[in-house]
Amino acid sequence: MREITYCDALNEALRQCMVEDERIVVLGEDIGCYGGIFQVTKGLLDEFGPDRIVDTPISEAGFIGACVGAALTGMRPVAEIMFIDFTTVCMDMIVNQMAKMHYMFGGKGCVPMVLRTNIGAGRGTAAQHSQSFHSFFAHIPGLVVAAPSSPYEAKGLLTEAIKNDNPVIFVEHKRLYTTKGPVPEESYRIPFGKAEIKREGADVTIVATHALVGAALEAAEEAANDDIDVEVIDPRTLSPLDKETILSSIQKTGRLLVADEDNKTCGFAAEISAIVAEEAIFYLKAPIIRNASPDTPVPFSPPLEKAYMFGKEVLMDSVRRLMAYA
Amino acid sequence: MREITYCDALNEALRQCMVEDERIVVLGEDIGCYGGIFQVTKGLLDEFGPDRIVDTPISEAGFIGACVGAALTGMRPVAEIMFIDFTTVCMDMIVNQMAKMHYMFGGKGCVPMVLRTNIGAGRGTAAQHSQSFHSFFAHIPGLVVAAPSSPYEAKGLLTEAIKNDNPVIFVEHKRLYTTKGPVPEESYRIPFGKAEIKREGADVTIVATHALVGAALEAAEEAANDDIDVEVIDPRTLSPLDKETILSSIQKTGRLLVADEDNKTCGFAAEISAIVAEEAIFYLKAPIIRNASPDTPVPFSPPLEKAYMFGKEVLMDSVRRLMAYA
Amino acid sequence: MDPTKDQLIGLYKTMQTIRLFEERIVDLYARGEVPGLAHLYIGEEAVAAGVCAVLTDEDYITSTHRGHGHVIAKGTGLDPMMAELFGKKTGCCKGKGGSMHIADMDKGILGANGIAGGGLPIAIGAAWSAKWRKTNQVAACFFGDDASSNGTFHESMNLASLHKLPVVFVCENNGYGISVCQAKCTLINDVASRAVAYDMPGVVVDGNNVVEVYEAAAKAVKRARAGEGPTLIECKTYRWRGHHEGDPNQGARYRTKEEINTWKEKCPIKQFKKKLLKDRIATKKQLETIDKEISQAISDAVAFAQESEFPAVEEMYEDIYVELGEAQ
Amino acid sequence: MDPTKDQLIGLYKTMQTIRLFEERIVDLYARGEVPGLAHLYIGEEAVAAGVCAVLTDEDYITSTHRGHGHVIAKGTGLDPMMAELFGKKTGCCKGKGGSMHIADMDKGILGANGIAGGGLPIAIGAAWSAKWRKTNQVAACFFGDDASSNGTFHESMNLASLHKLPVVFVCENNGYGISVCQAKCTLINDVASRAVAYDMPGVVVDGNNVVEVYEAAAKAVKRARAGEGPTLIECKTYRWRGHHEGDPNQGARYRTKEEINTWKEKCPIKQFKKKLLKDRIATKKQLETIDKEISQAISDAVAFAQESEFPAVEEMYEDIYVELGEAQ
Ligand SMILES: Cc1ncc(C[n+]2csc(CCOP(=O)(O)OP(=O)(O)O)c2C)c(N)n1
Ligand SMILES: Cc1ncc(C[n+]2csc(CCOP(=O)(O)OP(=O)(O)O)c2C)c(N)n1
Ligand SMILES: [Mg+2]
Ligand SMILES: [Mg+2]
Repeated sequence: MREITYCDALNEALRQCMVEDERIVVLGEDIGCYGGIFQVTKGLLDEFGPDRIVDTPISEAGFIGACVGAALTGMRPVAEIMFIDFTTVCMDMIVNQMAKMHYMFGGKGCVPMVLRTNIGAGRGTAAQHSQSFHSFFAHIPGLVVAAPSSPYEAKGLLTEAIKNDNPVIFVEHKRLYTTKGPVPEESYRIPFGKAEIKREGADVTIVATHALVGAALEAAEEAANDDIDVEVIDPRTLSPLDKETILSSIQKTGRLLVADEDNKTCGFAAEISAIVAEEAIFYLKAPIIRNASPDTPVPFSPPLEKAYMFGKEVLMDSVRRLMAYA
Repeated sequence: MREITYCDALNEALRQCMVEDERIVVLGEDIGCYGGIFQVTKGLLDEFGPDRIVDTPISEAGFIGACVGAALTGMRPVAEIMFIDFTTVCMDMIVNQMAKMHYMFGGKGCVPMVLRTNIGAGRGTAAQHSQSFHSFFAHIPGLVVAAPSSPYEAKGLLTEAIKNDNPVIFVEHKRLYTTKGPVPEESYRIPFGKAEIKREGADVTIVATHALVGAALEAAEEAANDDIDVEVIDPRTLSPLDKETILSSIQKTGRLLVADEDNKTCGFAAEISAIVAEEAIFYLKAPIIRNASPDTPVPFSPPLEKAYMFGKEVLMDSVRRLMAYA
Repeated sequence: MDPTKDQLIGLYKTMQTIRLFEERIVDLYARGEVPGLAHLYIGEEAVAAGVCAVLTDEDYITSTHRGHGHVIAKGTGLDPMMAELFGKKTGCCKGKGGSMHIADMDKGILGANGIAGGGLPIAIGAAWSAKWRKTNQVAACFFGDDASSNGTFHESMNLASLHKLPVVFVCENNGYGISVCQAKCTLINDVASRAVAYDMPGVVVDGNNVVEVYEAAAKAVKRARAGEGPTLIECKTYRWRGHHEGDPNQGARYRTKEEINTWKEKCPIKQFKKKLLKDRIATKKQLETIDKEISQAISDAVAFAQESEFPAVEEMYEDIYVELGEAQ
Repeated sequence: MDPTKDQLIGLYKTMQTIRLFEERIVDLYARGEVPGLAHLYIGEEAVAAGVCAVLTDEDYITSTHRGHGHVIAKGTGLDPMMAELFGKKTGCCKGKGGSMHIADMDKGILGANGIAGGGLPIAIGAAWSAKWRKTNQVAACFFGDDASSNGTFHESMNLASLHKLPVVFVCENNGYGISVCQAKCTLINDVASRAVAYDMPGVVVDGNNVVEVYEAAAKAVKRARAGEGPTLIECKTYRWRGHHEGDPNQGARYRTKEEINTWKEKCPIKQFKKKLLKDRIATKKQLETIDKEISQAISDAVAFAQESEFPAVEEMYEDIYVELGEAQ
């Protein structure tokens, strides 16, 4: 199959959906002639014109709220918030409006909109442009939270997000934009709430998100050299969450590592750990390890930022620690 | 000792600190002649005048940001956000400014301010006035998160919050405002990061927050009738968190129930569970149970809201389930 | 754009329905039948009545925490409204929303809103949607004087003017936030004067004069439908009661009896009634008949609400998400 | 309030220091020595220089993502600044902040800010603090034209005017957000015209004329210190380079070469140099000497930064909280 980047996969999903459905409009800062800060909307202005590809001023509460109002009334807006850090300036529109309207209105009216944004450190952009607090959105009932880990997931999940009637926080990952992978040309949807077992294994389960799925697969390869058989599960959506796939994996392996780039405290890794501690504890042969970002703001200085991040080596180390328990 | 309400305890802490230290100013909506929506600031306007007790318009980002700027430059502001739900309109000022400045500035400059707010359902105020997402603030490095469970804690923690040089999210609880308890008249500080064992016990550990501390103590009484010996731990601050007290309790009891009113998914209960699953799993005789609010917006209808909430009965039921494991 | 005779009678009916509805809530609230916070609209009826009279069922409104008046004026039935306030399953929101979240998608009511200033971005979105879908619909956006201090005011006004969105911003200036008077919120006298900052027309009207409100709204709606963009209308008015029922302060700590009484004399309904009689639009008897019918309808609504069932506890877990496969 | 001879020379020095500093960053960035996003100030030097010249060391500023100019003009040493951009332990923020978070509490610099519009509330807080502490300090708040669309603009302007806070709002209008031009952000031409919405004076100045900026700022600061409240000064200017170094678009997708060249001809430094020579404030030779000294200081700063050490990895975990017992 043809290989394209995560960025181009997202772009293709947007383009294909927009061709099909006139109700889709895209709003955000610099998404027009600039093509989006990470080039995800490249070319869309030329193809669909300024009525449907709308560059906005720095008014995130205004335009995210406008998307809520438009979605309620028959449109299907897709908004881009340049970095997840900036969702804080429109948090009321997300948490109190977008997420809750369907419920507060007693099931009448729905908010079929997508808020695209991205997480991740590693670009030297320090504490206000490198955060990963996607777990907060999983914490808020009413939101779908998608977390694509590869170009294939990027396209399929974004297509689903656009066609789905629920409000979706679509959390991309900065370092993945330029990674390549096989992506079908035709439009396809990856259903929400279905995890994917990226690799089967019998000894250790790694539940990984975003870029850490790739790191987990690398770790699994390396572990295989030591005869450790690692299973890698990508939840793909954090909410709804496919608990069953995770729980049955634990029944098999009895060892759990959760790898997620959000801060450790009260993050998504805590949730997976807590679910297993609540529902499958007696299958466990070892403590549950969380590999998450340290509870510090993201530092600027290159060596500190490097130390802040983690990948295959840290996961490998955790796998070995888990295997120390018979 | 004299008994006063949680509300009056907070009021007394504010008053005593303000008398002592001119740098303390209070900002918020309707905190002046109205005395605050829950009457916590009653009488302060008369005592300290409109320069120090400042009623603000509905400009939360503006005045919380102003508190950050004032705190950086020698003042010690205490702000009131009427309901935690409204922190969403000033979330950038909290998450990206207040929490991170000390770190981003390399340890130079500090932000000695307190943001008082409250959580909790039960007043028929539905989805936008009843939330409890305090865990999110514990998730953000750089913030202290205080969670007073009684009038005694209310006064001592607020005094500490005001005198401490760190930015504090001070999370009060709506249903506690009118509860009474013993409170010393003189000023005192409860240090951050020190949990309190509210009741010792050998069979089950309940880590409870806010109003659930009281519910846990009631459950413990009831359990005692069945010869179940419950230990109740009140963390008092969610961040910094006194892990040691919790872990040593688990080593003794081997059974953990976490009771917190935030939504279950990625909430504070998940964090406590995950810590224990990571650091003390082999002491556990039973799964870890989380009693938390359901993952739904808060419904308006009285019977639904009642079902949304939980107290002694639910905790008791969980305690019994835990005791089913030998 | 003068209202016709029928329209004038319509305005009276709407205002009186709001008034009598709210007065009934006072009573029901005191007797503990209505839970939560009921922010009443008594004294401000002319604003909702005047604005909604120039809107069609297809047009949209966004409302506020003080939303009963808007919802009644926009045409939601009293039965589902009252039932919602009681938290019953037959309520507009199946009892899940309550007073601060009443919505009625069939009537274009995109929700009361518990967040002061929260409705503005949603309103411009509905207007933008009408523009995208080329439907000629208009959105009217109600918000309070204090809500205009929220940053969403600025962002929404600017985006609406920039894209010439068919939206009418209606600032209900009753002089207070909860207890904080306008002079403690801003140095300016007229919120409408801020319209210049967005190159948008801004007008101040007597919010207790329903015909004045009607005419200003008619002009603004016409402008909006013609694709000429938004208008900001500021309606000067007053709330008679406390910020919400059960408010322990009931206004006494922050405003004088004299002030309240002055405004009661400017009662929008009393004034309008006088006019109707003087201009011989209606007779006293006709108006009395109308009043009686309204009272009856409200009593019926109360009975409906009282007899209705509460939602079953399991329903708490429904409507969080749209089920997959549900119609788009 | 005309600047003296010395002050004029000072203005030249400041502008030239910013220019040469930024030009050095262009080179260092291209060679991969400066990580992250460097948003350069070239072309806008007159704004920071003119405003900061009327401030004392005790006064405050809040800055933006494009902050190097403000920080230099307010008096931070080039060594710690350059070291910060390199992420070194000797940097103003021990390498933890980088370009977008440079702060210097000793000089009243309350931080560059990665959030567009984030600095406004912080600035009014600093001004409020000065008022509370009765210190006669002033806060100057820099922000971009696009940042003025953020709701924080509205909230901060209103609060500052309401409380007569000693703050000077300085809008650096360079005509663009990142790629979005002003006409796509708002219908109005002058951000300063929004001042009327807050009953505040608003002035437009040629942001490439350092004396004009200086004079407007001097007037505003005088007003602020006299307790008469805030002023909004809009400085029309232009950024020569892309939004940040390494910006793949470098401006080509959204603006023409002609536009860029027209503005280069209006170079604030070239213009001012001409004036200095014409008015015989300085000789060509004197200015050349100054330039050389600046170049040398920048080279020294680069050497300082290069020779400095990176922070140790453990330092990542420091400075999250103020340690208990640390001095207040
Ligand atoms: C963002 C936000 N802040 C604070 C509140 C609390 N609150 C509810 S109503 C109100 C006053 C609203 O005043 P105004 O907008 O003038 O409307 P009115 O009540 O006078 O109709 C306040 C402060 C809120 N609901 N939302
Ligand atoms: C709240 C927020 N939204 C978006 C951004 C991304 N962003 C960074 S700079 C910028 C443009 C800023 O334009 P302006 O305020 O005019 O300043 P300039 O870059 O022209 O100096 C944008 C959109 C941001 N930093 N913060
Ligand atoms: Mg009002
Ligand atoms: Mg600009």
